[in-house]
Amino acid sequence: MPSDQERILARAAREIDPGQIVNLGIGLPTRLFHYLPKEMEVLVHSENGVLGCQLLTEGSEPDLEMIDSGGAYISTRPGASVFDSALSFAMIRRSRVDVTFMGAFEVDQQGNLANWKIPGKFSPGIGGAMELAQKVKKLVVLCSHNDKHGNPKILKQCRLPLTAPRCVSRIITEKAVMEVTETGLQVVDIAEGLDVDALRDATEADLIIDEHRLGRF
Amino acid sequence: MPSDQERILARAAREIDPGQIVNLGIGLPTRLFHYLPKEMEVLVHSENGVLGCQLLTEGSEPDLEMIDSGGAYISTRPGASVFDSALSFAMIRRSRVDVTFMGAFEVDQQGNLANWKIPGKFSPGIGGAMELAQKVKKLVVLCSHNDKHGNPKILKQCRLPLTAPRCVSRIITEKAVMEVTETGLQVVDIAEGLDVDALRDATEADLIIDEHRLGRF
Amino acid sequence: MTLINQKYTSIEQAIANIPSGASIMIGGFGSPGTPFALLDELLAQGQSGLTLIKNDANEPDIGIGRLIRAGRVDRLITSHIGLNRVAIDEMNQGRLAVEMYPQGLLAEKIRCAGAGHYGFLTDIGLGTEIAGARREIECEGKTWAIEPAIHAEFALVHADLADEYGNLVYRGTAINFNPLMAMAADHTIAQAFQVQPPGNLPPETIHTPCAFVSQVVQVELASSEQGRRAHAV
Amino acid sequence: MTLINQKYTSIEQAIANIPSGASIMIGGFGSPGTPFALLDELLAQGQSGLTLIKNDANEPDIGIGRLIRAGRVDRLITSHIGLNRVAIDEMNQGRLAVEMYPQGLLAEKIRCAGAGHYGFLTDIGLGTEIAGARREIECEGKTWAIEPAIHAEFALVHADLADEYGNLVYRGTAINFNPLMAMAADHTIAQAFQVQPPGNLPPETIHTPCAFVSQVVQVELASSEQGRRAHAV
Repeated sequence: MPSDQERILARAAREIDPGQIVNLGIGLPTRLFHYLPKEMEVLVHSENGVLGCQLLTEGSEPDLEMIDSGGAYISTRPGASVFDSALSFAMIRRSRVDVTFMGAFEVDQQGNLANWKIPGKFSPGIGGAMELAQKVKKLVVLCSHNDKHGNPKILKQCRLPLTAPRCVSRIITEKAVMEVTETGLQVVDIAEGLDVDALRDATEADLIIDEHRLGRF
Repeated sequence: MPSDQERILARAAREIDPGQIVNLGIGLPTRLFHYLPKEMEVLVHSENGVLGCQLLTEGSEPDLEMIDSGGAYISTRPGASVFDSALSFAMIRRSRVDVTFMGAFEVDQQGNLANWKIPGKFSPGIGGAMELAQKVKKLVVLCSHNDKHGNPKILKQCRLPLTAPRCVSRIITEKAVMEVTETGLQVVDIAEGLDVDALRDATEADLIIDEHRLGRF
Repeated sequence: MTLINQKYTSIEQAIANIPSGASIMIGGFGSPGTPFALLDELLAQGQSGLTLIKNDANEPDIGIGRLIRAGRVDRLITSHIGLNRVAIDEMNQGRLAVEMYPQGLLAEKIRCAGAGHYGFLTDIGLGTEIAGARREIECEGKTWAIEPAIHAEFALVHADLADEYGNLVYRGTAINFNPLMAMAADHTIAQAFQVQPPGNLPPETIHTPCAFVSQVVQVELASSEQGRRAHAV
Repeated sequence: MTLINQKYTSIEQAIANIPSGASIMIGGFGSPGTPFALLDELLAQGQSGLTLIKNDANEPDIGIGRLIRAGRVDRLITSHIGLNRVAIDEMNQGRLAVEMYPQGLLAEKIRCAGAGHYGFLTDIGLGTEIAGARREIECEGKTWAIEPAIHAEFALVHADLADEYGNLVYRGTAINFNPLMAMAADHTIAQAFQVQPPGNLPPETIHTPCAFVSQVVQVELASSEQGRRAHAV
């Protein structure tokens, strides 16, 4: 049986189509690398200035000048390019990245996202998250459904400072896949073995659920 | 005996020091190429996107992708670089070009320059002249002292639309070399065989002349 | 955006995406960097009522000069058209609307669109007649002019080398406006003398990453011979 | 500006030009592109009261982390300092003034200075808490924030290759902020693993033309080994 994170990642990989340009946020989203078939023509963008990252082959000597935005050594695949930080963010602001995956502290049913600051506790700076959140057409949040104390992270309204307003397309947790729509948070898939009431109990946001069209993952 | 233009060009070449970055405007200034010793370490900037132009060696086949801003085929010297137009003008606006030479329709004793438009007669667009005039630290105007009808081009106040206000450092004509100073137009050199009264007669601008310190060229 | 594995196409298909009335950025400063083959195909396909954005107007019988002469261009945003007497005549006759900017401001206005901004604040042109037409604001005790970005629906650019994903490498002074325009248009069509399989171009040498290119076509060297005749050596 | 034939110098001389209290841009995103050798020399020479502008704070024992730990930095303009607990502590204790921007805005603010503008107009950050601190204006019916350019007196940059005139070629993800900062500072000092005679670098491969570089020094590969230890492979 897959772990919660494996379940999230395996489902998230299905959001990527061949030929797309993809950005993987720091943390859990970076592990999506392992779920992309090596022969799949996808270019992974990293905001420090590279398009076409791939995992370093095990045992190979790293190039000290090649890292991703999380600081891990990487290599590149055919068709890759490297560039300065202004061009890298021009690519983001011009919506040339097709899909980005990010973690979240909180996300709400309007598609607001908070993932960079907990006032008084954690404020290392926003890095590239704000521009990615605001400008990439499809933002998929990957996070645990609840925090380590069991509190809901999928809220009616974010309480923490926002990374960007109304920016989230989809949320994938170990419990559900939810689409942000005009009318609210629509559950697309629910985890194998979980029932709808248990999902609602674990969630603060209002969920729109059409049981006839609900997928399992 | 040198022609008027040869006299201007030979004198103008003395304004360039080894190690400098130089821009040569279209027309007469472009011919300064012929007055720079080939071994002299000078990088000629052309605003279409090249630093380190040099004349094409006679008889050699031109590279179709290498022209200067006047449209002439060029080659490059060791240490040359090519770049896009945004970077080329960043170099100009950041005052990284040490000296630029330009022609003039009119120039005046405040250092105002008009060299791009004659309303109703000639207005092909300003090209790169405005930014060069405004931002290069040393702008040397190379022009005939009078127009083809004998009217003065060195004026008390420009009448044509300005390329840039108060931008000219020096004016070199076949009759004189004039420095724009806080107090007015100071004659530095006067042409061999010309007397001061004849120079004043040919000039509308007020000229400051200290006969004891006057050079000849 | 076009998927990276669907960008390499024929010149006919690439240009057929452009409708009449489109706004189109055209690379090039003089002949180098002008996408002659794409322009000739545009002439052949017959689109009209175009708005072109190009540093210059080429010369009457090459590049956009041919489109202007054929009456296919309504509006031209440019820096200098001194080498094209036909364009000057068309402008003076009122048949071609011409909007002119200092060259570096034109480059920056295009670059600004490519960077995803609304505009920038400059001191270029203060104290000249171009100042009057612009909105100005005070910042830190000085006056600055607002220069809005210039976008376009399409860009036609010329590269030396490309790969099938649309990564582009320019050469010599053919770089000029091409990388700026590739970023500023919604849909960028690139021509290149060689289109290679992905992986052939070293990552550091790529001037325009494929993310900014919608379609890439391979063209014969000969198409640029048109430009050659126009220049005195 | 330094003459092109007087740029190649020793690291001691290059860094000795920097006074205490200077504002200094430092290239690098994490370790790649960080000019470790120049920073170590700055640490050795003792300048203090510095304002640094860098994407991140490196880690406590390398790069600008060592300068911060030594109390030599008064102010840091940055995007993210999450990998440097010492910098976070110094900030929280009030000993280090930290000004943070979203990464792409930081890059553009620096690029904007390098392009010679006052600032640019953006919609990034509207509707977030960073919006409150900025001046906004209406253009064409929408709200835009004014982001002023960030200048500095000095920039320290790392290149892979250079020539004696100061032309620079970067490699891999060590490009990042380096070319932007080289243009934005009044006085740019570059380190490179190899400094070659002029003419060795093909003109199209040069990322930063020598016009933007005041001094260039050659450094040993080893200085960047510092960065290596900090990264998990």
